[in-house]
Amino acid sequence: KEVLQALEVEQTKARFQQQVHAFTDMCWDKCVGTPGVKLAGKEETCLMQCVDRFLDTSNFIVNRLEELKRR
Amino acid sequence: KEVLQALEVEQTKARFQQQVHAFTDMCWDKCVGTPGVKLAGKEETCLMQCVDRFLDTSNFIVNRLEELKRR
Amino acid sequence: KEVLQALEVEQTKARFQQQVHAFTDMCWDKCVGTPGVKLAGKEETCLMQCVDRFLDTSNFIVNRLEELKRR
Amino acid sequence: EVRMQLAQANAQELLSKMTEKAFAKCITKPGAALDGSEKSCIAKTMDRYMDAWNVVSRSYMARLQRDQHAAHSH
Amino acid sequence: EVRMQLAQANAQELLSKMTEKAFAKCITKPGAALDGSEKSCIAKTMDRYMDAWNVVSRSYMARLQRDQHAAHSH
Amino acid sequence: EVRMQLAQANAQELLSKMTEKAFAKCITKPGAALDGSEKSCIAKTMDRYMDAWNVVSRSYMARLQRDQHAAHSH
Repeated sequence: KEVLQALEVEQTKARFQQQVHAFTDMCWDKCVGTPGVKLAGKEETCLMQCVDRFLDTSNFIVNRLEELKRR
Repeated sequence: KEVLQALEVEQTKARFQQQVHAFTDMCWDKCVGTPGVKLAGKEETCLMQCVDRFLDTSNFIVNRLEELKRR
Repeated sequence: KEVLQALEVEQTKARFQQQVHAFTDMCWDKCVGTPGVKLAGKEETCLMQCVDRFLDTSNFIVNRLEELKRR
Repeated sequence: EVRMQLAQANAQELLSKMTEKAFAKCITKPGAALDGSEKSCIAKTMDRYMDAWNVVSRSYMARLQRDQHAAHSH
Repeated sequence: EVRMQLAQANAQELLSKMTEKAFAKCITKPGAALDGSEKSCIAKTMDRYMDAWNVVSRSYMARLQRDQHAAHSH
Repeated sequence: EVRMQLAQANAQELLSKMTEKAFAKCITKPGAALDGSEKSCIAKTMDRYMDAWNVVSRSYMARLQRDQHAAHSH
């Protein structure tokens, strides 16, 4: 039983990392220009907000679909 | 036996829908600009012809490959 | 036993071809403009060097990661 | 239940494509929150994407039927 | 039969890539039918794509052999 | 060993994304060898990509925790 629990924890971690890879791929293209000696403050903010706005977009669409179905 | 037949029908539907997703993805980028309050007539025509011309392109290539092999 | 060996040979071939497909896809976009009656000399050179520089890039990254870990 | 799984997979795929297209078209510079014009753009993208899905679906179905008809008449 | 499946998978992948590249390059505005210049563009794209596949294949094979040789000589 | 496989899959994915991004950004015209400025560009792309991965990872984790907190407080 503990083995199963540990396995589930690992699967959750794997899904999280898979999402991080997908977000980094997409937000890198949206936010980072020519790579410099460190991330510019603007680039870092853009990366953080890119994740949040993507999830907002997804939530907005799910909620609106529910609403359209209910009508 | 009827179960198997029903399953095949569902698989055919699934493949059809998967193709529709792929075509919509590709033809959306080719045909639709800034989304307005409805699809413009030109956009709709473009979407319809996009599907047909893609399948024509695929058929053209298959036929020409056959021809090249026969030579 | 010989069957297994033959199978391994085929798997190696399959991986090789899969890589060739991926490289051709990527290097086509980097190297070939409007397709003419034959590949231009410049396009052919670009395709050959594209494969080599991609593998160099990959090796450079792997080596540098090892180095960063050792520090 | 096969049918329900299918319908779910289909809805999931549509959702993921719409999110991808709306985010690419509407959120050029991610800000501190979705603003009104971004939301309106997302809503329009959803509606047009679903229209496009229907147009493509009808068009593809018509093509398959034309091809089948042509095959039988030969 | 493993070999035949492989050859088929390979041909299938090549076909799908060529269709994708030719459609992207040659059909900028999908019209009522493929016209002559589109067909000629598709044919040239096919031929050049197959040339490119062969160039890449030879180049990658040569690289693998160079790398193997270098590994053995150390 | 599940954990090790995971760590390996994660490293593999990161490696493949970094190679793709660095090659796209730094090798516009593949030459006879990687030159100094290309190598420097690849190194910077790697470092920034790993920075970006960490920023995205922290940001996504914080979001999941905010959402969970919001769900519990209702």
